[in-house]
Amino acid sequence: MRVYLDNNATTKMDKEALEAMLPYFSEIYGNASSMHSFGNESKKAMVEARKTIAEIFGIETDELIFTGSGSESDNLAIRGVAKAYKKRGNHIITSSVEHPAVRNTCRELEKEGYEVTYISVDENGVINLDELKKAIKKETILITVMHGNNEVGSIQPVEEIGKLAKENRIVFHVDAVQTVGKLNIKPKEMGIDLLTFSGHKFYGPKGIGGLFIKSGTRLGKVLTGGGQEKKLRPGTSDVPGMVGMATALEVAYRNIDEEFKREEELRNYFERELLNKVPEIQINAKGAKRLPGTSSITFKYLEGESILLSLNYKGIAVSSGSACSSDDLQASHVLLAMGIPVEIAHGTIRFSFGKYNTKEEVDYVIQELPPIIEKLRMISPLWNE
Amino acid sequence: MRVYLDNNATTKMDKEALEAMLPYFSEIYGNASSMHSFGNESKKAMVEARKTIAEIFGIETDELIFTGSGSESDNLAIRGVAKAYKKRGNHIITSSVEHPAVRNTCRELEKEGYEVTYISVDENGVINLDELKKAIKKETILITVMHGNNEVGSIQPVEEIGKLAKENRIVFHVDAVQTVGKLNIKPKEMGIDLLTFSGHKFYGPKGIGGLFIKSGTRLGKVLTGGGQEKKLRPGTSDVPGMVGMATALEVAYRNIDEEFKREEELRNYFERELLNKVPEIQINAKGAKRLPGTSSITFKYLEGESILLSLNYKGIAVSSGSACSSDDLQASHVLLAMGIPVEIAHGTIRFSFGKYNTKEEVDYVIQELPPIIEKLRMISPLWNE
Amino acid sequence: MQYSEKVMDHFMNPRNVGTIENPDGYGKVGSPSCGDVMEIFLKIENDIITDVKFRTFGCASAIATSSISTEMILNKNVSEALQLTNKAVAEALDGLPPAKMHCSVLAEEGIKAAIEDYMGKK
Amino acid sequence: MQYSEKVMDHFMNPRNVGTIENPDGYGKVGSPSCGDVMEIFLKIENDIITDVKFRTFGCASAIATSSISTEMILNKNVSEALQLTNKAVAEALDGLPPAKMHCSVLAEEGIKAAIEDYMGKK
Ligand SMILES: Cc1ncc(COP(=O)(O)O)c(C=O)c1O
Ligand SMILES: Cc1ncc(COP(=O)(O)O)c(C=O)c1O
Ligand code: FES
Ligand code: FES
Repeated sequence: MRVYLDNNATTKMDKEALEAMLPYFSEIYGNASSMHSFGNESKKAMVEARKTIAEIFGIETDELIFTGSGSESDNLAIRGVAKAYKKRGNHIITSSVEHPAVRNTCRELEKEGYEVTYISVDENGVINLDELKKAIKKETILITVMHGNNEVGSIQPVEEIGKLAKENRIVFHVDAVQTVGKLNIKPKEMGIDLLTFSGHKFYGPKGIGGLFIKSGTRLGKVLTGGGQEKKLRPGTSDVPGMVGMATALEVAYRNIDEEFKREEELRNYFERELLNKVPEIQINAKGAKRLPGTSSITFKYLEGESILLSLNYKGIAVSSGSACSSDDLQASHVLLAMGIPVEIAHGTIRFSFGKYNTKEEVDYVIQELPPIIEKLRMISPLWNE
Repeated sequence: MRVYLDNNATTKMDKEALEAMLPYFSEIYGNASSMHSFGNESKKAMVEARKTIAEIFGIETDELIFTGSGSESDNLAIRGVAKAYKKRGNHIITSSVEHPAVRNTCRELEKEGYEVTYISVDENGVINLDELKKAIKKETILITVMHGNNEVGSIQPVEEIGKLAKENRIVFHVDAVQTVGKLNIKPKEMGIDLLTFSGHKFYGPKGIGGLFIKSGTRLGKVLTGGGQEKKLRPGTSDVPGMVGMATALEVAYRNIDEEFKREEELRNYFERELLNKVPEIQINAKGAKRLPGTSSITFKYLEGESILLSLNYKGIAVSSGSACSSDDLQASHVLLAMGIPVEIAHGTIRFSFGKYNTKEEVDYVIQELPPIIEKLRMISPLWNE
Repeated sequence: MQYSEKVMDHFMNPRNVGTIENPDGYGKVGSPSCGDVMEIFLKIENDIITDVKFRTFGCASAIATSSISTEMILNKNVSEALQLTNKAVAEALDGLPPAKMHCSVLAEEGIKAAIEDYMGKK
Repeated sequence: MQYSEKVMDHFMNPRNVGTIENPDGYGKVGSPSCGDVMEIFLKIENDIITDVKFRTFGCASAIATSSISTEMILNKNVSEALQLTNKAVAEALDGLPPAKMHCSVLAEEGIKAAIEDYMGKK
């Protein structure tokens, strides 16, 4: 049995979305900027895709641009505001649990002379609002806080941050890569000025992302070239990607509440069973409002990579917040920010459920996981010391 | 009959390339950075795609990164060098006939304090080498010159520029978006340090591009985030795009010389016939080494958009270098740089032939075009004044 | 750039194309280097425009606005014709793309120039 | 991160896991907060290692290197065992990913510590 429980990393494309994009590779292939009929057909599809997404978000079509990924949208939003509002100030507020696309971009801006405040989170991975409030100053030009955390699933109080941002006339960017397609999101009602999303996280294609830009929000350019996407994202329009992403979003929002509930129940069932069967584990961010399918579990006395590989041997795909499987061998900054001690952080595994996962699959994992943990703990000098 | 003669804008995807990429949407969909088997399958495909392309270019696999478009590669190359070599100097040399992705990026850098020299071209759209040689100074850190011109097809003497760059220890970037897949290109033998290409120009997918980075060439970051693509292009790997582009390139290089000849003959036949049938026209860049399928023709006394739309009415898709169909209503900087008077530049149409075009299609165009020109000239007050 | 059907109709089948020998009013506006030139010829009897011909160098929108405006002034009194605005012309064509609104000014100016020429001769 | 088959074999089926009561040599290296800890137990007769057990907290590479190095020193003279390098261990595993080479140092250090312990007691 093969069980894919890494839906926060990327997803299997939705069949309907894939079918919708297929004609745009070799049947309707014109350049959307061309004036002829081949171009017009492509342009029509692009306009339609933009409309579909705009309607779901309750925004105007000219408030939406397509980019090449969530990371690119994050960069454009953050660097774009930093550039455009430089004269007004040089202070940026973010959280301490952001995705590298936001975190490392803030770090870069620090090198360029911007000042960045990283707001702490509580033990559930939720940002400390009071601290954020106090961090606001005259020079603050941007607040950038993620919606759903990719590692532990905690959902940030973006509406409340939106209010603070509005009161203080600060641009508010939300990295909603993990929530678009899972939660109802109306950026304008939530006080959001910029919102990042990425196609492949909600069963759409890879290589395409989007950015909501509330009208009136100024952005400096990160990439320069042709006039596409309001001159903010030059390059020949990836029409198949746009169509695929828009269709995937449409499919996701067709029964978003039901699917939320279903995934949440599946996840809760998984956690209940695991707590019963495996001693000395800890469910992270359990006290927070969480993404429905995300379960971050710390297996004490173990190191994540060994669990990951053992599960993989049984056909089960998960990811680890472990230092040993990260590029830089650093323990997850998210877990550390939540106050989890570094030696326990090492033993953390993220199970992320998606729409294709079934109860049978969960039962299989519940059956395979306990002996793996037992065996690995037998090898561990920290177990039963 | 529908005839697509806008292959320089974008191309219809190759069937083999499309088929090769299809499994990577919903069968092999793992994140190439994940450690589990779903991720490994994707990673394998990515490694394979990189190898395919590296072999064709005769470069090492770690000298190649994937990006989201040709424009993005151009930006990364130019901005990247500007940033990394800032301490050494602030002078950049480019040509006056570059694509907006290069041209506007250079313009932006001028605003940021860099000095840019735009080398003129002759009446065939070929760069003046002597002028370039003289422009080199101690502060020159980058020469960025395109290989094949997208509007008129002229091919620049990149090997000779490469020699000059090497002699003067200047980084040399080549925008080869129009030549990759059409000409044999071995960047290292040609003295090139950075080479940009874009999938959709050679029957690959849209939304994916690449950049050859000769080992030892330093690049500052344009986008920041995860560790993908040597930390130079963060974001979840677009594996389907990579596979599609690599396969398209492989297909193109299978019979590249034959196809070059075939397109060139088709294009020459078209131009001969047109010269016979339509008076007062001018073939641009005719004296230059040209891309095989590109034909830029100026129809005197006419304005390009009207020709474009009339041809479109007959099912024929072309593009115009006309001011009236451009975003900013400015006449093509390429044609003006070649010394073509602005009033004639307006009447320029680009016919770009590709591998799917046939002699029958050309005959159809040859039959439909002359009466269109005649009719439009009847309306023109400049004709037979 | 998307044109209305009416624009495309007037562009593909422009009305009143041509010249008039010894016109009562003649106007030529625009310049080749700007990308648009319009030439207009009027036959006028008792201040009524009884015939009109035009030639235009320019984009589809320039040609279409020329064409429809000749229809709009034919059989009209010159003072009425002088009141034709580029906005009215654009509306008669079911609208023009924003970037192309300026092309419709050409027709308005051309007609004005031709009528002024006629007035001057009178 | 791709491991060789040999690494995966030693990780999935580690040899000599466990503890030895009253070992002649005992070593413990690494620290939990660094993400790796190795514990090694030696039974030694006449300077010959006659039994060895280990427990390791760490990644697959740390476990595999621990496992294979216990095999490599079993029935060896302690002075031979002292000469075991992390490079030799990595080679015996058909290589390790570059980022994981440092994990193999753990085994080398663990063995050294245990033998030193034995020497000290002697
Ligand atoms: C010469 C040249 N450079 C760069 C580009 C940009 O490529 P892309 O549209 O894939 O970003 C193009 C095509 O539009 C081109 O023709
Ligand atoms: C919260 C968050 N932000 C940004 C990204 C980046 O998205 P992408 O990989 O599509 O660039 C991801 C996913 O990797 C994410 O989970
Ligand atoms: S124990 Fe952490 S990388 Fe090996
Ligand atoms: S004549 Fe140039 S835009 Fe209309």
